Parts: sequence; C-alpha cells; structure tokens
Amino acid sequence: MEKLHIGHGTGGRLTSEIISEILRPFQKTSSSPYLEDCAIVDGNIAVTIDGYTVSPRTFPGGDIGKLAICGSVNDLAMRGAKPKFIAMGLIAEEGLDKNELLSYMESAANTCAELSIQLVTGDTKVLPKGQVDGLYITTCAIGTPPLDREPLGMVRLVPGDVLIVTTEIGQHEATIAAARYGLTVPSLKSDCAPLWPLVEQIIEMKGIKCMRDCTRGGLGTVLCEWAESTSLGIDIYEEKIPISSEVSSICDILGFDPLYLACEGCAVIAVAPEDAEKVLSKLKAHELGKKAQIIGQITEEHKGYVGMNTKAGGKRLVDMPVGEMLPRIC
Amino acid sequence: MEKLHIGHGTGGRLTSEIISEILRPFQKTSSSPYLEDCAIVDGNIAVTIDGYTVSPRTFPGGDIGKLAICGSVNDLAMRGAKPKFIAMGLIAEEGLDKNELLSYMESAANTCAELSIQLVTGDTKVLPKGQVDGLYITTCAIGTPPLDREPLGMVRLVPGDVLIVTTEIGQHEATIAAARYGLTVPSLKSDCAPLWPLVEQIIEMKGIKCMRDCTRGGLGTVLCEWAESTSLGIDIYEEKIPISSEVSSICDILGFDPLYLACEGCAVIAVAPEDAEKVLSKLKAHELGKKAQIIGQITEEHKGYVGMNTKAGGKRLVDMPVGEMLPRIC
Amino acid sequence: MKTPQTENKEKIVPILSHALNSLLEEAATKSITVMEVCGTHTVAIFRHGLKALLPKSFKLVSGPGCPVCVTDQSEIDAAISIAEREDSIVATYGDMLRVPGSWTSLQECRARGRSVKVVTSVTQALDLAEENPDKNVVFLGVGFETTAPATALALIEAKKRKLDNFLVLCMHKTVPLALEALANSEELSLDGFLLPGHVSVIIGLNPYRFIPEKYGKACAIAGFEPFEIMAGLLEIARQVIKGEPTIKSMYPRAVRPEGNKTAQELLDKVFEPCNAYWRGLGEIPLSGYKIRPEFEIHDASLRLNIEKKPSPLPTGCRCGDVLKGLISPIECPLFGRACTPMKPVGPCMVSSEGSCAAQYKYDRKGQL
Amino acid sequence: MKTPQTENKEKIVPILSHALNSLLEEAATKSITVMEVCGTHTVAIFRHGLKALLPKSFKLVSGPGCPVCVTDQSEIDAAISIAEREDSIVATYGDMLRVPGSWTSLQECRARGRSVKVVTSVTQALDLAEENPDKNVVFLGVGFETTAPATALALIEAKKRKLDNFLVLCMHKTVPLALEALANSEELSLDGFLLPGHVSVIIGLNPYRFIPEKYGKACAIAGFEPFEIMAGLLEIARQVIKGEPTIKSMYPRAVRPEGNKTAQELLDKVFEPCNAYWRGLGEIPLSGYKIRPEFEIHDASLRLNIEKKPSPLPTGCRCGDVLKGLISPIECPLFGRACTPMKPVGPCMVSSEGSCAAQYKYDRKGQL
Amino acid sequence: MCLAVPHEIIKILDENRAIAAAGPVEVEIRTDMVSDISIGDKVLVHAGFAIEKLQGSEGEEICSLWEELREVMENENASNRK
Amino acid sequence: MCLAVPHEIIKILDENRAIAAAGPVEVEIRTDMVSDISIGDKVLVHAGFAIEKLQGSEGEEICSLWEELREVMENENASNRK
Ligand code: SF4
Ligand code: SF4
Ligand SMILES: [Mg+2]
Ligand SMILES: [Mg+2]
Ligand SMILES: [Mg+2]
Ligand SMILES: [Mg+2]
Ligand SMILES: [Mg+2]
Ligand SMILES: [Mg+2]
Ligand SMILES: [Mg+2]
Ligand SMILES: [Mg+2]
Ligand SMILES: [Mg+2]
Ligand SMILES: [Mg+2]
Repeated sequence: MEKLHIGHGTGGRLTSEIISEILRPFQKTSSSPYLEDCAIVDGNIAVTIDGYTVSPRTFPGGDIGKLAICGSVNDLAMRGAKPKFIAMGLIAEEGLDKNELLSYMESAANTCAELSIQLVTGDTKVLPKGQVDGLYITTCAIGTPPLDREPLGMVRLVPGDVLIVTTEIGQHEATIAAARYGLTVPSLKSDCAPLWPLVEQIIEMKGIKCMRDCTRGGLGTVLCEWAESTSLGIDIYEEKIPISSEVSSICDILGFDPLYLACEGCAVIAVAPEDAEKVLSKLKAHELGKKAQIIGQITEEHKGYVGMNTKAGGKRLVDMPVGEMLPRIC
Repeated sequence: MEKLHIGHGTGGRLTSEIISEILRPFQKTSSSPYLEDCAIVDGNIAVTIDGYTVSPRTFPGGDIGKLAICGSVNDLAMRGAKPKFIAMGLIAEEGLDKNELLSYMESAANTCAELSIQLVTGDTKVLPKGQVDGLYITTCAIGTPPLDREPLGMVRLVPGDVLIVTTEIGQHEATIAAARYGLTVPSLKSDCAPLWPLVEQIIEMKGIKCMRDCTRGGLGTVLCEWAESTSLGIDIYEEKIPISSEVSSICDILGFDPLYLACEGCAVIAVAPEDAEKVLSKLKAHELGKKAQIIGQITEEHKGYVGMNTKAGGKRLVDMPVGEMLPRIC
Repeated sequence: MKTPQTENKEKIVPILSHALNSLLEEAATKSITVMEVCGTHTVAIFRHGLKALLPKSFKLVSGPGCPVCVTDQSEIDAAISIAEREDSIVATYGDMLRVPGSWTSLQECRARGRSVKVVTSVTQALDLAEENPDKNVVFLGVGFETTAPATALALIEAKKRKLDNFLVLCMHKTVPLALEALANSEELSLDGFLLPGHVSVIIGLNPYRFIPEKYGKACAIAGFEPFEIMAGLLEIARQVIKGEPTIKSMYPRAVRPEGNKTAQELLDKVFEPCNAYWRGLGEIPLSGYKIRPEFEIHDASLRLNIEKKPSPLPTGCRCGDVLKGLISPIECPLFGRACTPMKPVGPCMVSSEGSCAAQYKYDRKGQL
Repeated sequence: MKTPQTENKEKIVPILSHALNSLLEEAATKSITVMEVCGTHTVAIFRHGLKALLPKSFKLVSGPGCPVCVTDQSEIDAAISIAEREDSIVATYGDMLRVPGSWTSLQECRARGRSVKVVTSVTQALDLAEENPDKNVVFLGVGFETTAPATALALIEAKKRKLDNFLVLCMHKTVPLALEALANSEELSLDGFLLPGHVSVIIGLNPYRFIPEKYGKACAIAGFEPFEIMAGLLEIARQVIKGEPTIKSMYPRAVRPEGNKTAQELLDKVFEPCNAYWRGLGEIPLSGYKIRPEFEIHDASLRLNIEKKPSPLPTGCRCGDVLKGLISPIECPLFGRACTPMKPVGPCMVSSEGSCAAQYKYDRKGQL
Repeated sequence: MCLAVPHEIIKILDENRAIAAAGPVEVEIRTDMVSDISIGDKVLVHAGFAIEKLQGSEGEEICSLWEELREVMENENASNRK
Repeated sequence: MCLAVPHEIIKILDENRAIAAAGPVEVEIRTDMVSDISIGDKVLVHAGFAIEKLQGSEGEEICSLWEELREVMENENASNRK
C-alpha cells in the first residue's frame, strides 16, 4: 500500500511519476504526446487548471489571490495564449477571517483587471476546521492562442535552439522559505507576476519555439522535462543564470539548490538561434524581463539529459529533484 | 472580525451572501445579471468550476472521482451545453493511499469515457498530513451549448412555466448523512449521475426555459434562488415531490428537511406549460428520469417567494436553509 | 413501515379541520386560545401549514417548549467557556450549536478550532470519553423529561465504567411546573394546552392533572403528525366548548397513563429537583434537574468550577414574551430585521424549533 | 558580503587545476589516491563538476563523512519507533527524513500522521518541548563534532529550564578514530585525506596529527568553495610528491590550530565517549558520544527504553564498501537500477550528501 | 420539544442494545428504558434510546379518530337540524 | 558533513543571541560557543549556532593561495628549464 507523501507534490521526479499514473485511465479518451501545462483544444481554446495552497498566504510581492490568477494565466501565456476568462474554485477553512478572504479576492480581481480578464464562474466550499489550512484556490484559465502561428510546445524544440530565462530565478520559493524558516530578508520579494504582458512583446516572432514558467520544481525541473520528453540534450552555463544575492544566500543557509526553487513570474524560452538576440533585447526592454539572460541551448549531445557547465569550469548533470526540498545541516 | 463557518459553505442563504461579497471586487471586469452555475462566454463556450470534498470519499452509488466529473458536467448540461473537456485539479493529503487515489481516477475516467469527454489538463498538489481531509478535487468542465436555440437561464422564466423534478430528491446527501451518522440503509444510494444523456433527450424542445441541478442546498435552495433572482413567485405541491421512503425516514430520524438535501443526479426544469407534458414523457422514457414529476409552477403571486402546498392541505413558505444541516433531537 | 393507513392519515386532516371549524362556528360566541407547549408541535404546525386550517376564532399561541430556547444565556455562556478550554471536548446535540451566548456561540468556538462535537446520542459522548482519556468530555445535558433519562443512563454507565473524564453540564428541565406558571398567568388567559407527546411518554398523564383540576384548562396530548395535532386541537375545542376540562391523550399508542416507569426511576436515581431559571419565564422553583451527589464526580459545574453569572438578555429581544405566548414573533420589533436566522438575536430565532425561527422560515409575514 | 575577491575566487579554480595537473605530470610515475572524508566535500566536488578538473592520475575517493549515511540502521529504526509513539514528537534536521530504516522512514511515519517535525536548529526542539508539555519531544542527535556541541548546549539548557520532556536520541559520532580505521586499511592504500573544514573548526588540528605521523598520509583541511577544495587537493599532492606528509589548513580564516575550546568543553561536559557502530565501517571503539549520567533524564534511549536491535543491511546494498571508499557508487550493482533517489536502498542514496546520491544526481554514469 | 420516530426491532444485540428499523433505515439503539423487547416490536426512539414500546398501530388510532369524528359530525348534524 | 555559512553580526540581542546577516539574509543565531562578539564580526554559523569567529577575510586567503601558486609555478618553470 504505497502512500502519497509530500515528495509527490513537489514538482520533481515523483510528481511526474504520479501524474503519469493518474493519466493512465484517461487515455481512453485523451491523448497528448507531450504534457504541456496548458492544453489547446477544439482548435483554438487554451485551457489550464492549477491549485494554489501557498503558506503563508500573504508574502512579500503577493498573496494567494494574486498568485492564483498569475499562475494559471502564465500557463496560458506560455503557450502564447492571451488569457480571457477565469473560473475560480475556493476551498476555505471554517474560522478563516472573512475580511482576509475578501482581501485575496481584491488582489485577484486587481490582477484580472490589469489583464482585462473576466471571472466567469466560481465555487466556494467551506470545510470544518482542520481540514484545510486556511484557504486553497483552484483556478482554471481560458484564452485563445494566436491563429497565425504554429502552436508553441516542446514538439518544436530542435538542437541549436537558444534558452533564455526572463528574470532572476527562485525568488518566489525563496521568499516563502524565508518566511517559513524564520529568515528575515528585507530586500527579497516573490517574483509573482502575470507574464502575458511580457509574452505579448515577443509572441509574433516566429523563432519562439516553446516557453515554460518555472513554477513548482523550478528551472531545473522544466529543463529536465524538456530534455526527457524530447530526448534532446540541454546545456546550460551556471554563470549565466540570473540569480539574486538574496536567493543565493538563502540557498547557502538552508542547503537548497536554486535551480529547483519555484518561480512565479519567470519563464524559460526556447528560441531559434537567429532570433535569440532580438528576443532577448525585446525582453530586456520590458519591466518583467530586465534581467533576462541567455543561459544555454538545446544540443544533440547527452540526449535526454541536462548538463551544466559550472562556474568552476567543470560540468555536471542537472537532474529532477526528488521529493520535498528540506532544509539540512549536512 | 467575522469568521467563515460551515454555514457559509452549505449552499443556502449564507452561501449566497458570501458569494456576492466575493464577486464584488471582480465587478470591474465581469458582469452577469444572474448567477448561473455555468457561464457561457465568447458566444459559445460553456464553462463551470466546482470543488468536490465529499466525505466519505466512497459511498453507495459513487465516489469522489465520479462525482467530480458528474457535478461539473451537470452544470454544463443545465445550460444545455454538451460537455467536451475536463480540467482537473487534485489536492491530496500526504499519506493518502496511492491505489485509493488511482481508483478515483479510474471512476472519473470511466464517467468521462461514457460521455466521450476528454481530460485536457490537470494539476496535482500534495499537502502535509492534516491540511486536507484525504482528497479534494476541483474540476472545470468546458463544452458547447446548441447554437440553434436561446441560451437557457433564469432570465427566461415567466409566470405559468411548469416545474419538473427529474427524479427523487435528496438521495445523495441522505446517503452521505447515513454513512456519517451510522445509519444503515441497504436500499439507499446516491443519485450521482451525469445528466447530459437525459438533457440530450429534451434539449431541442423550445419550451425548456431553465434547468438547475439540485446540488448543495437541494431543491429548496434552487427554487428560492430562482424566485429571488427573478422576483417571481413559485408554487409547489408537497405531495408531488418525488421522494423515496429511504430519504423520508432519514429525514425523520435526523430532523432534516428533504427539500434542502443535495442531489447529484436530479434536476429541476422549468418548461413552458404547453410543452410540459411532452417533456415529462420524454424524461420518463429515460432511465435517469423514470421518476420525474411536475411539482409546481412559476406564479405572479408572492413575488420572490416559494410557497408549498402541504399534504395536510395547508400552505407554507420554503426559505433557503441557513447554515449547516445538523442532526437534532428537538 | 408504510401502512395502508398512510393515505387515510393525510386525508383525515381536512376532515378534522372541517369538524373544528363547524364546532367553533356552532359555538359562535366563543373564541378559544390554546397554547401548543412543545416546540416540535410549533414546527410541525408551521411546516405543514396547519394554521391555515384553523378557524379564525381559534388562536394558537406557542409556548416555552423548546429546551434550547428556554436555556438561560448564562448556561450557554458556561457551555462556551468549557469549549474554550484546551483540556475539554464539548459533546452536544446539534440543536445547541448556533445558539448565541453573550458574546459567541459554540459554532463560532468550533470555527476557531475549539473541540465541539455533534452527537446524536449521549452514548457517543461516552465513547468520546473513552477514546480521549486525557481530555474532559463534557456533554451538554439539555432537554426535558424525554431527553433527561438518556443522560441519567449515561451517568450511571460512566460511573460503572469509571470514565471520570465524562462530565455533564446539566441543564435539564421539567415541564409541568412551567405549565403551572403559564396556566396561572392572567395576562395569557389560555383556554387549553396542547401537551407534548414525547414528554408525556415519560411522565404519563398524572403530572398534568392539576391543569384541568386546579386551573380549569382543557388538555390534550398529541403526537406530531398533522392528523394527530388537528385531532388534539379538536379535542381541546370540544372540552372547552362543553366546559369539561380534562386530559385526553390522542396518542395512546405511545403514551401510557402512568408514563415510562423505568425512565422515571432513572431520573429519580440520578437527578434531584432544583430551582431552574427559564429564559423568558424566570426562576421556577424545583423545575430543573441537578446531578445527585452520588454522581458529582461527573458534574461539570462542580468539576470545572463553573460559576453561573447572570447575563442580561440582548437588548430588545422579546424572547421572554414570545416564550410566554404573550406576543407572536412578528410582534417583536427585531423580527425579520435585526433578528433573522442568519444573525439571530435571541434563541427563539436560532433553535430550529424556536417560535421565531419557525415563523420566519415557514411563514415570515404573510407572503403567501 | 560579496567582496571584490568573489571574481578572483572563481578565476583561481582553473589555475589551481592547471597547477595540480602540471605537478602530477612532472612527477610522472606517481598516481595519487586521496579520500575526501566529508560528505559536504563530496557534494561540492560533484556539484561544481570538479572531477573533470583533476588529472587522470589523481584518484579521489569518497569517505564516510555523511553522518546520515553512517548512522546504523538500528538507530534509524529506533528513531522511527519513537515517532510511532502517540506520546512523542520527533524533532529532526531535514537530513534524516527520507532515510530508510528496516521497514519504513520518518517521512512515511509523518505521512501516516505521526508527529515528525523538521527543525533547522536544536533550539527549535527545545521550544517544541516547552509548547508541548504533555508530549516527549525527542531530538535526533546526529552529526559529528560540528553539530554535537549544539546538542550539548540544548541538554544543558533543558536541564536548567527543567524541560524533562526534552529528550535526545544521541547518535553523535567523532571523526578521528574513524579516520584511523581508514588510514590503517590495506585494501584502501590512501595517500592522503582532504579533511573536513567544519569538524576541524571545532576540534582543531591536533586530533589528526597521528595520520601523517603514524600512518604517513598527507592531510589538508579545506573549506567548501571550489577554490578551497582545489587548493586542498593541490596541497595534498605536494605533500605526497615531496614525501613530506603533514597537516596543512587551507581554511585558516575559520580553523584555529587548537579548535574551538568552548565547544570542546561543552562536548566534554555533556557527553562521554562510547563505542559506536558505523554503518559500513562496523564498530569503532570510543568513536561515539553518549549522554553523561548527569543528563540521563534527557536521554531518550534510557527514558523510552529503546533497545537497539542489530538489523541486517538490505540485501545487496554496498554502502559499506562505498563508505570505506573501496568501490565507487557506480560499481554497486544496485546503483541506478534497484537503487535510485526515488527508491533508495541504502542511506548513501538518500542523504543529500551521500556518495551514491551525489553520483546519481550530478554525474550518474558519464552522460555528459 | 423532542423528535422521536417509530422503529421496528429487527435484531436484539444484548440486554440493552438492538438494531431497529425506521422504514428502510437500520440503526443501533439502546433499549435500557423498555422491557421485554422482541423482534417485531415497535418502539419510539429518541436520541438513540427506545423511550417506549408502541401499542397497537397508527391505523387503530386513525380508526378511533374516525369514530370520534363521526360523533362530532352527528352532533353537528343534530345541532344543524335543531 | 556540515553546512556552515559565514554571517556578519549586525545586532547583539543578549549574551547568547545575536542577529546575523548572510548577505541580505538576516537571522537570529546563538553565540554561546564564541566569545567577545561585536557588531561587524564575521562568524561561521552551523545549525543556528555560531561555531567560530572568522579571522581575516576570504580575500586574504585567496591572496595567500596566489602566493603559493606562484611558488608552484616557479618550481614548475624551474623543472621545465632543467
Ligand atoms: S425575533 Fe429575535 S429578538 Fe425578537 S423575540 Fe424572536 S428571537 Fe428574540
Ligand atoms: S547505490 Fe544504493 S544499494 Fe548501492 S551502495 Fe549506494 S545506497 Fe547502497
Ligand atoms: Mg496548468
Ligand atoms: Mg507552468
Ligand atoms: Mg502551473
Ligand atoms: Mg458550485
Ligand atoms: Mg489547519
Ligand atoms: Mg458550477
Ligand atoms: Mg449546479
Ligand atoms: Mg455545481
Ligand atoms: Mg500544475
Ligand atoms: Mg485529516
């Protein structure tokens, strides 16, 4: 009798395993060769769903309400789809302060307004004390991808494609970890932001192949998924990866690897080499992409694996994380 | 500092109140005059979201997996929309047996297969022990309403419309309550079922005005919502309401009112009087509608209120339930 | 268990109503005022819409027969103060959960994480005590003679099983002495009482004899089906019109004249009469039950040092007058405005068998 | 705190590598085998890809310096048996959570609802004990001399604060005697040791003197930055080539020759040496710490009557040989097949600084 | 005041416990307060306890009501005839 | 074996507790094992405890490494010249 444990939910190897088991019975009616974060159905409807259970619910740079909109909207943006509608399911704990709940709704609504997204349907459940840790939000975002270009996705990756990261990695999870483990980092905040306005700047460029926001499991997990799903190799350069001193220090202290920290406003973009510089400069011109960097490329070498050229001049594998990221002393 | 309590989640008066507060900040970008369980957006996309937190997770007649598909799909069906796609978000508790989880996925997949629905996107979160009561599922269903008829909705109700209930009320919640309070009722099972196959039989009939599945809050709450939202009166006849002896007895024992018990495979349908008998006979010809009954009509009297003509020959108000349905001894 | 009579039982109601109407028409001058003592009767009357079937000259007023409604606010506050303790689990019938105390309710305590468990039988509270040896499990003993014997049995069993962590906050009350206060009231001037069927199952007919004999009021005991209630009311009307007040049981299947002797013995063994404060009615000597010294180890008020503080009623609530039948709920200025089931001011609005709640839920203000 | 030297620090690595290569090229015949004792070194070497920068003739083998990996399975089982108790809260550094015992792990216990709390400092375990007076809070004391002083301080504080419910399951071990076993091994025939920087901060240089003096092995103490590790390796190579084994600290900022006297006194005050069983290495006399009788009220093994049962290693796991540096992880037949970080067979695969885990995560089998 | 529902005894568990059915619903009840319980007996159950054995049937009660009604009606008719 | 990170003391709370910063991260640490702590001191922190005061700077260490390297290189050159 195998039991679920936290590791199954942390976005790495165990998560992919459980997801493929969950999908198996649905294969009768569904069939997608690659698992993207956002589906494109009926020709032109982009749809994605995600659950938000962040604790603490309010953190520097955002709150669960803002996050619940950004997170799902970003999955649409990553497939080039303009977000238009949100469906929102709330699961709240008895005893939750009503004003606190309404303040998250205010944040969510502000993010929707910013993006001209409509909340079209919703659901609210209240469960007995102790069966929810305050509030969980599930949002389903619906939008439309541009009609005049091939859909983005892993299927379009080829060796030589250049990888761009749009901003400093790991800001969101480092912010949460700092709050959780009693570290004070006045200058740190989550990168939580809707990425559509950034994507809008570049989406017409045909060289864009595939995008993914580096949420649960971080940049490292996204790259591993790409390499494993496509059986292509990926090469990245440690010194190119944008990372703040805040995130660096938190990782040193808690023994975390920043490659695996979740981001909520950071994407990795694969671009045909000829368009890479142009995309980079468009990104850098936007507030959300100021710190964008080319970090590596798709390669024919070491198929299915991600290699990192280290600052020290060595090279090592980047694997998916296994299980929960735990602070450690060793 | 007002706190949420269970009553806010039970589908009655407090639920409507909290929902209208939640919606207020979104009014900048959204505007629907009536709150239907399913939105129709962009001309022709029907979308709905619902959270499923049923306990026990397996019950006579179904389980949380089947319920999570039926519940959302039924909200589409209620607006005449054929369900096509499902997005599913799981929130699971550390320690949940993996095979148990997969068995729910099997049920969900079977229901999808039955209806030729595709699961198109999903999300899985695993939270620490004690922060989830086993498993919560949120599903978002997407489909398309028929193009050749006016959309169904409360807005089309007029005095004289006849109300039909498609099957015996309260079977689902009575089943859950029996399990929860230690009552053994071998002959009782949840009505949990997808209603689209039934709706498909009648949807082409122009006399169909508005449909609603009688979930959380039961038949009574749906009727109150209709009466209050439209400022029309509703008259029903106690003796016409289909109810099984199982549900009757459970209500007697626990002190519940069957009008407020949740159903998961029972709808109330408003039909223009001239089509009522035809709709009724079509319903009765289908397995899911064998016990359908005309239970009352929309009226110009007592606007905004639901009145019930009792078996004893009296008449009384049917109000929304307030708060949690608690077993009582008085 | 549906018998062929089920149909009859519903058909008989309009006939009984017709008979009652004829009877009062005939006795033209006579207007009759009857109190239905029991909250379950109140709810049944509203729920089945029976008031519409009564003659205009037949006035039905609701009495104090909801044990939740008559529980004094200080007792509710005491229950809440127990729920606030880390070392306690409060076990209660669902009826008590939403009743507002002076500043909060058990439901709100639970929402804040306090341990409040709903039970459908006191035996479940005993089980809780067994499963949680490191906590005090405090059962809220509310209810009249119908409910009190179960509490008595649980106390006997707790003593036998040495479940010293099973405690009872005893708020049980007895009906007849409260009726005497009402029968005696000049303000009210009742003609008769519809007596509670299930209290009568336990106590029998004798404890009510003083009502016709000393106060000349008509009495009928009835069950809770519409036909039983209508039959009870008809019987009362007949007694009044004939001028022959007595006690007639319209519920002979269940009520024996002598009551349930075993239950009475249990009550005697475990409880002794004490003065009780009834919300609305005030203190009525010897109308409550207190736990006898032999069982005091299980008495929550002793073990947890509960001191009852007199607490003022919330401003404006006229529960007292409603409970005495002096006004109908809609005559309370807060009814349907400041006081609704969503935000009840008084217990009559919160208890599902409270007069105000029944009025609001099933009739409100003549919309139908 | 980024200094202008930050850049230098990274630039110096290839230069150090170049120097090491030149040095070994020059001393052409000589192949050098060095053990990095410390798991944090192992991880840093893999994580920064440093092996690629070493000469072919420079063989680096991993030693037993992961306190989780060398913890005997019977001790892990004991920790788990405590977590299974209703009356206990286990407080542990995150490192221990996923380590498989004979039949389960602490992580699985927690998933079944047992109380296992991850702390980042033993002081948090003290706080837990204070907040949960009705539970035993059992801190898992794992780690070498670097970590043990914090446990010692916590025990002193618990005694002072009379937190009798604060218990320690003491599994602390000391490094030098384990090194002696390795230095003495004929199978291994090491030329030198890269010594752990942070253990050395506490114990200083003296406890290692026997290594060059008695066994003629070269030694360098190093920090954990790539340049520090490379410098340490270079220093060892120089000692070996010159034939002048000694101990040099390449980490003088942090390591004083005499170590941290305060920390040493704390260790002395609270612990006494005991024989310890090291997974892979077997029993090494006096290489463990046990809680002195003055603090025995806080000793979980006494208070909770923990009996250590010898437990067999899982079939086929060659952790022992990996920990002794006899084989590299990829030589274990289970590596990457039956044994992966998702389903670890031995602790070397689960501890984030275990040799097998580091190999799997950062190198696996020469994909790059 | 007190919800109580008729149940039929369908199984006797021990001196003080039985399984009773209210329609198709089966539930364990306590029978401490009623004596000489046999299978088939009808009891009135309140808060998990049988508080009384029911004598005769609802049907008999209804019949007796009919009789009473007839009496009333006759009086009525009589007085109408007056 | 033991992760330990350099921190700078930024506030002394009492005899045994201080606030220390590792880059932009501030955290409360215990200072029982190090004596004469002042603001500005660099300490090595392991599991919430300062285990040693750091002497000199990383820079100095790097400088001394350069010197050593020069020595190695010179030897190398010398032997190459042989
Ligand atoms: S309506 Fe409310 S305030 Fe008025 S008497 Fe009833 S319970 Fe009290
Ligand atoms: S690979 Fe696994 S089984 Fe083999 S030695 Fe390492 S931990 Fe043990
Ligand atoms: Mg998604
Ligand atoms: Mg994504
Ligand atoms: Mg996502
Ligand atoms: Mg809903
Ligand atoms: Mg919680
Ligand atoms: Mg819906
Ligand atoms: Mg619905
Ligand atoms: Mg719904
Ligand atoms: Mg997701
Ligand atoms: Mg739980």
